[in-house]
Amino acid sequence: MRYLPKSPAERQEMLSAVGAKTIEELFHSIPEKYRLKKPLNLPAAMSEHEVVQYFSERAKENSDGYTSFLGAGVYNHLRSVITDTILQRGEFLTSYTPYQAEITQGTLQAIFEFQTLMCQLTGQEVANASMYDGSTATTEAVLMAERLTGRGRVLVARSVQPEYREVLRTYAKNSGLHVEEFGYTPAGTVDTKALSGLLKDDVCAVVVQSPNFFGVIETLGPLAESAHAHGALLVAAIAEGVSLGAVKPPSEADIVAMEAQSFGLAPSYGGPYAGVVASKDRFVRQMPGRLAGQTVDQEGRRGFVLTLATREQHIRREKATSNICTNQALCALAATVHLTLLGKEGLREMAEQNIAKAQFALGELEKIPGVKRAFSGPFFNEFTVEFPKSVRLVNAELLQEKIIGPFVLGTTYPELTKNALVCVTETTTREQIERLAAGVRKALAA
Amino acid sequence: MNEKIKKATRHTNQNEGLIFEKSSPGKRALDWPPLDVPKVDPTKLLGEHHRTSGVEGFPEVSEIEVLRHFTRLSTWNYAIDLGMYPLGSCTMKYNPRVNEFVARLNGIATEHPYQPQELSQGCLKILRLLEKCLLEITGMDAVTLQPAAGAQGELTGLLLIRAYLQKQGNARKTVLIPDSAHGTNPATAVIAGYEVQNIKSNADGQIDIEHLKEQVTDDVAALMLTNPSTLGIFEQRIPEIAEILHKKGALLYMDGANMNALTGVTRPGDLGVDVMHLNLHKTFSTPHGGGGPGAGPVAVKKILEPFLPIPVLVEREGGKFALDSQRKESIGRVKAFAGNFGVLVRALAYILAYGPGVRQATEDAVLNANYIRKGLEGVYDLPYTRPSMHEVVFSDVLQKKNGVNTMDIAKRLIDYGFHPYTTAFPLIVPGALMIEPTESESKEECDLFIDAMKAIAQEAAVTPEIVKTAPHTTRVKRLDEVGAARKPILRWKPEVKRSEAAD
Amino acid sequence: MAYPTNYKYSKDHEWIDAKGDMATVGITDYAQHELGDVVFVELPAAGTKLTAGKQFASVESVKAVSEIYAPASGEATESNALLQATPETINNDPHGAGWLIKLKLSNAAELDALMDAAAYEKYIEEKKKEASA
Amino acid sequence: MDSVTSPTKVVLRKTPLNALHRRLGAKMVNFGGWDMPVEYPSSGGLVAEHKAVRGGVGVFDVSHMGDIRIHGAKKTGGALAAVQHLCMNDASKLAIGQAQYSAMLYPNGTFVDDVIVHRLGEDDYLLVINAGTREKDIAWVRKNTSGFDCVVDDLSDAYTQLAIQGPRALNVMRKLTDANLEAVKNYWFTHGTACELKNTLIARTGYTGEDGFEIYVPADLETSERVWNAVIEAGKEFGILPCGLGARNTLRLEAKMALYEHEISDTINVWEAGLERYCKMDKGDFVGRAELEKARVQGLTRTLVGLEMTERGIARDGYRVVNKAGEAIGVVTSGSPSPTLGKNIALAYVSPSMSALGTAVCVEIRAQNCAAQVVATPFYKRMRTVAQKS
Repeated sequence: MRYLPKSPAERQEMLSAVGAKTIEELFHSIPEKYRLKKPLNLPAAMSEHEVVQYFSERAKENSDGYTSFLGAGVYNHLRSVITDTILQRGEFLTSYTPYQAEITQGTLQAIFEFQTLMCQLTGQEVANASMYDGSTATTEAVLMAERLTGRGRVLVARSVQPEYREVLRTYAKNSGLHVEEFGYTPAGTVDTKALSGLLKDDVCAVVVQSPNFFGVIETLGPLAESAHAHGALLVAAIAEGVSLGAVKPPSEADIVAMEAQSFGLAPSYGGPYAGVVASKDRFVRQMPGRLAGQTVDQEGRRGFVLTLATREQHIRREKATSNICTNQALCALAATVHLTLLGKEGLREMAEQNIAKAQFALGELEKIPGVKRAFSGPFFNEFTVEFPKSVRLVNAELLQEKIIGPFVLGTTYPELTKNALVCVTETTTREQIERLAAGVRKALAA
Repeated sequence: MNEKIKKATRHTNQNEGLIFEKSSPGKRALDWPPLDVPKVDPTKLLGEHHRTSGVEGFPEVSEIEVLRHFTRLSTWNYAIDLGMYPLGSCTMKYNPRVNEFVARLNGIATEHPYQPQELSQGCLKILRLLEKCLLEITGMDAVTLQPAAGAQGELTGLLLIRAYLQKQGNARKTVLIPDSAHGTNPATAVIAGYEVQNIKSNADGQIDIEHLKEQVTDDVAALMLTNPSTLGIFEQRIPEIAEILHKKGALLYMDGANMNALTGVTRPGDLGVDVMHLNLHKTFSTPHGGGGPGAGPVAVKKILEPFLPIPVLVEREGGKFALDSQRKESIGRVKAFAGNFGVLVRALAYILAYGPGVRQATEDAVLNANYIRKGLEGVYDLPYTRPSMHEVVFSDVLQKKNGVNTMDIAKRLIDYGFHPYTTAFPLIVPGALMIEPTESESKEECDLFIDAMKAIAQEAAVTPEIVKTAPHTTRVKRLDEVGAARKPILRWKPEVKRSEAAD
Repeated sequence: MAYPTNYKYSKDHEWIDAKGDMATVGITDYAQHELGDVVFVELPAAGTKLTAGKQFASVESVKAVSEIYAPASGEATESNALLQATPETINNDPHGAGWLIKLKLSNAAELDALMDAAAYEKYIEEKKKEASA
Repeated sequence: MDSVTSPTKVVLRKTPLNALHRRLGAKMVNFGGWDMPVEYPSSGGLVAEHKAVRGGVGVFDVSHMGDIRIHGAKKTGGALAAVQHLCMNDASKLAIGQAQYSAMLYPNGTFVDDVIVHRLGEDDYLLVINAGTREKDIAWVRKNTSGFDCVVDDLSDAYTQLAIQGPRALNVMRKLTDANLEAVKNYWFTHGTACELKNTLIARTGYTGEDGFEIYVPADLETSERVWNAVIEAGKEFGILPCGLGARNTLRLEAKMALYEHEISDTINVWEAGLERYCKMDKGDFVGRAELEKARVQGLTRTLVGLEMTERGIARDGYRVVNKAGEAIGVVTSGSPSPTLGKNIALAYVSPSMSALGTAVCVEIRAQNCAAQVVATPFYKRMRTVAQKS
């Protein structure tokens, strides 16, 4: 087998060295009757070429050749060759969690740079080394608020990514956390009246997303104020990080939970991505996840270590702030390299291209009789339109045109079956947008 | 010329600041295709929300600088690609590059989780085949690929147990965890809403059955067992343990962290395990990448299947596959979208490359561990002498006499060109040296490792100070962790120049 | 380091210096030694009720968290602010400037259950023997 | 050792056995101001002497060594306190009749000299010091014990000191003394009648890496020569040979025993010399302790390693050690062919990054880089077996 560096002779030599006649002897501590007698029933071993062939064939059975207008939490942005070149360096790819700081300074400094970039992006004071994804980051942010306030009620806006809310519910179920939701206004922003109705002194956190699931940008200042008025914390979820290149950072929020997929990570059918939790310095001891810190070595040289480890499971055991032992280092590295490539100007230009294309797309669709913008609030690169008929039917027609239509809000918002969430990024061309408009026109005429 | 210990070596050392310190306004590393739609005025559209001047403090550098910066950083890392990485219970094995290649294919990396399922059959077939392989390897009945890592797999597993017991009318209170367990187990149990009760290992490092019998009451929901244990020892009486639990209506959870010792040799499902998680980034070679991403699928017996997290992969008539989220008994969603698909692809690529031959990998892993054990027995103290599986645990008592502890030896190992083994774990072995070579190491590399460990034992006896102050070959010496924790610096901040400060 | 003879000591290595129903509480030199460099201290706010034998604070070194148990019951009247900025004070002066909280005793009789300096020093000698054994 | 082969100059000091050495036709040299035998052609020379000690037995005149006695004055405890203050090892651990390897340090943690401390009696100690540093040592001891309640006597000239070394040393000594030598373990000593001399100090110590004894007898010429001859006579059946400083040096080098001005000096500290096993930081304060504490935190900048030449050439004291790139990474402190191993060996200080066993280095020998590698030390370790009964 090509991955195994031993000749039969060497195996024999090593066997006799350990004083065993057969390899079987090494497994004698496993009761005989439980040892497999026949080989596992797995597909026959494949050569490298065959492996590539198998996956290439599967790839052809997917959406290759289609144009997509999906976003809803996963975004298709430009990715640079440089990012992947760095990612594929074995020293990053095949290294473990940097516990041995002296020989993992590369990973540690990259994480430190990641934490810095995330702070600059979100306008927060401290950011962790990343967690699984946006959904778990949002959940961890709420659990953090629970620890900080010692309260058990959390209020979540329905305009937060539906799967984020589902994950929160799964985690909340057994930690005695009580999750309640509040709605949205015709503008698409959170319903502050509904919120203040629910907001009492037993609430640990108010959770909103911006731009929210409908693409609408929220005004966080007042939300933070009313939350604080009741001793609660404001948790802001960010699903589309690129928006922060043009939209004011959520500095008013006490905790920010961000999905970093937009920064150089492929959609990859749902993962792996990288979540981030960012917050204020004074809350750092209750932050979940890894933290890289700057320090010096015996000779006074700058170096980096994993720090405040006493929050973590391998020391706190049942008292840990979270049971997560890993971060998504490689995904965080991708984001770090990608954002470094973009730089200050690059990210701003990228964000503004997204705005321009989204505005153009909305304009094109609004020209179609019966199609109208659903929410009046300002948006970034996603917006909601209402069709005169069910979005499913429209999308079915679009598929004929090799177009993957917008996200069907009806799937999670029964009241919005005719509403479609359209996403346009810098990767979408004018020609593709015009094809979408033409397709919708045709579908509605049909 | 006779250099017995070939690996004695220097660590690469090239200076490099933080990327922010290279920044200079006007430099750029990326250009955009020209905008093909009318320009717009963001301020007019976003109003008060507009971030007019971009992100303050973001670096401005050129492409070559970015490439060099991160390439230099990479040279400061140790990695499997450079040599043996014997971290106990981490299974740092070779990460085949074809796995990286296929995960990046167009039509694999480019797929959106919300695209129509009729346009996702390729992805779904991949998931189905991986499920089948994992079920065959574990001997279980059903599996979910959702969890993003081992820890989340554990949580999922416990939530499944809770849901199952809840349906019988009583979720119960406590989860039993051996004192040798990894710290994640107790942390997870608590998040799943259970109290933790430790159970002792006996002198052999095995679970004390008599003691266990007393502890399994009607309040016990499950026992979380790592097998082989973190001592690298197979829990021989596991079928008996399962029986004791089942009699009391409790379930047996197996932490599959050490599955690399069992794959193709025995199946947890046949041993009476009810639920277990696998670490694809360990046993199935997906790269650790400096600490993630991973994937922690959870395999279960029939009784737990109704509670699996959504979405569940189902086969529809006509051989079409679909993701089903309409399952009323499900514990719900543990992660957005369809799991860490990219990681799952790599794991399947690994399994396909081996096929049934994967047993050979297990055999080599166990052979390597025992070979190293033999080579170092007597030189280092072996607290538990039962047969080793895929890893071996020594202790530093012999070296302690000269004030040298396991961490010192680990750091000195760096000077010999190896990554340290796992130190000070499991907790039941004071001053543990936990060594897991994996099947990826040749006889030569194992010999080099043994030589290095012997050389260090020798130094610990004659000149301990050189060991205690190691490593000496790295670009930074031991770092001040105390200072880092007392006054945390967790991000870079621009230093305020006098001129600016003045005006 | 000498163990003040006017203090009382608990088996969990806390000391308590009582004057009337007011007392100062800290951890012993032995404890800070076992713990290593202290990097963070978590103390209860004034007004918090303490129960003898129950955890009321935690002290962290780089790689360990230690729970501190109340040597006597009562109400915390003040916590040592100095420790937030310079936790190392616990290492440098455990029996003095490194005190944790001031406590209003609710039942001074509880103190009788504690060890005096001589008894405590014998107690930790035993501990050390165990460790070296 | 260059110093050994350099021609005799100035007025050199002589041991009571000087004339005898010359009668034996020994090759004499200046060693630290002393006129000493480097080898005895009559014995067959350095290598033969060396092998005699490793395989049988040899006798050395080491009367040039200094002896300082420190004993309590009015109340007891003063001497111990003084020795504890002076020396890095823990003298309080010594039983009467026991000796220990130790060293006197300067406040900065470097070496005044290495010494063997013998506990003669209740609060009564004997420090055996090197010849080359005698005056310095004695001055240092007086200066640093002034504050202590003890008496310091310089007994250096009172004794003729003979070292009987080798696996057969025990057999030889048995014939010379009534003392129960089996009871005298390594680094212990006793007093007994030897060569009709009552109450002779017989110590199971040495500087060769072999089992052996050192005896201290009155320094008058008559007694000194009588004892020497008695030893030679008693050793005949075991093939005893008179041995010179040449063999003494190769023997101690193989055993990695430090030589002042080479492995240890006033510019080298305890950690660098790898002698931490004899330095008891936790025994309480002593001269040099504070600085050693600091040095430990700063970590090592050089460390003493053993080298084995893998190419032809003999590394000598002072030669540069360089890495593959030719950059200087250290310096040789002692070097010589090893009669026992049949290889060229050396001790050298190198940067810790080059200290791993097996590390390949070069030694610059007359502008030529000869390959060598770091090897485990001591180069030679004797089998711990007692000499067979005869």
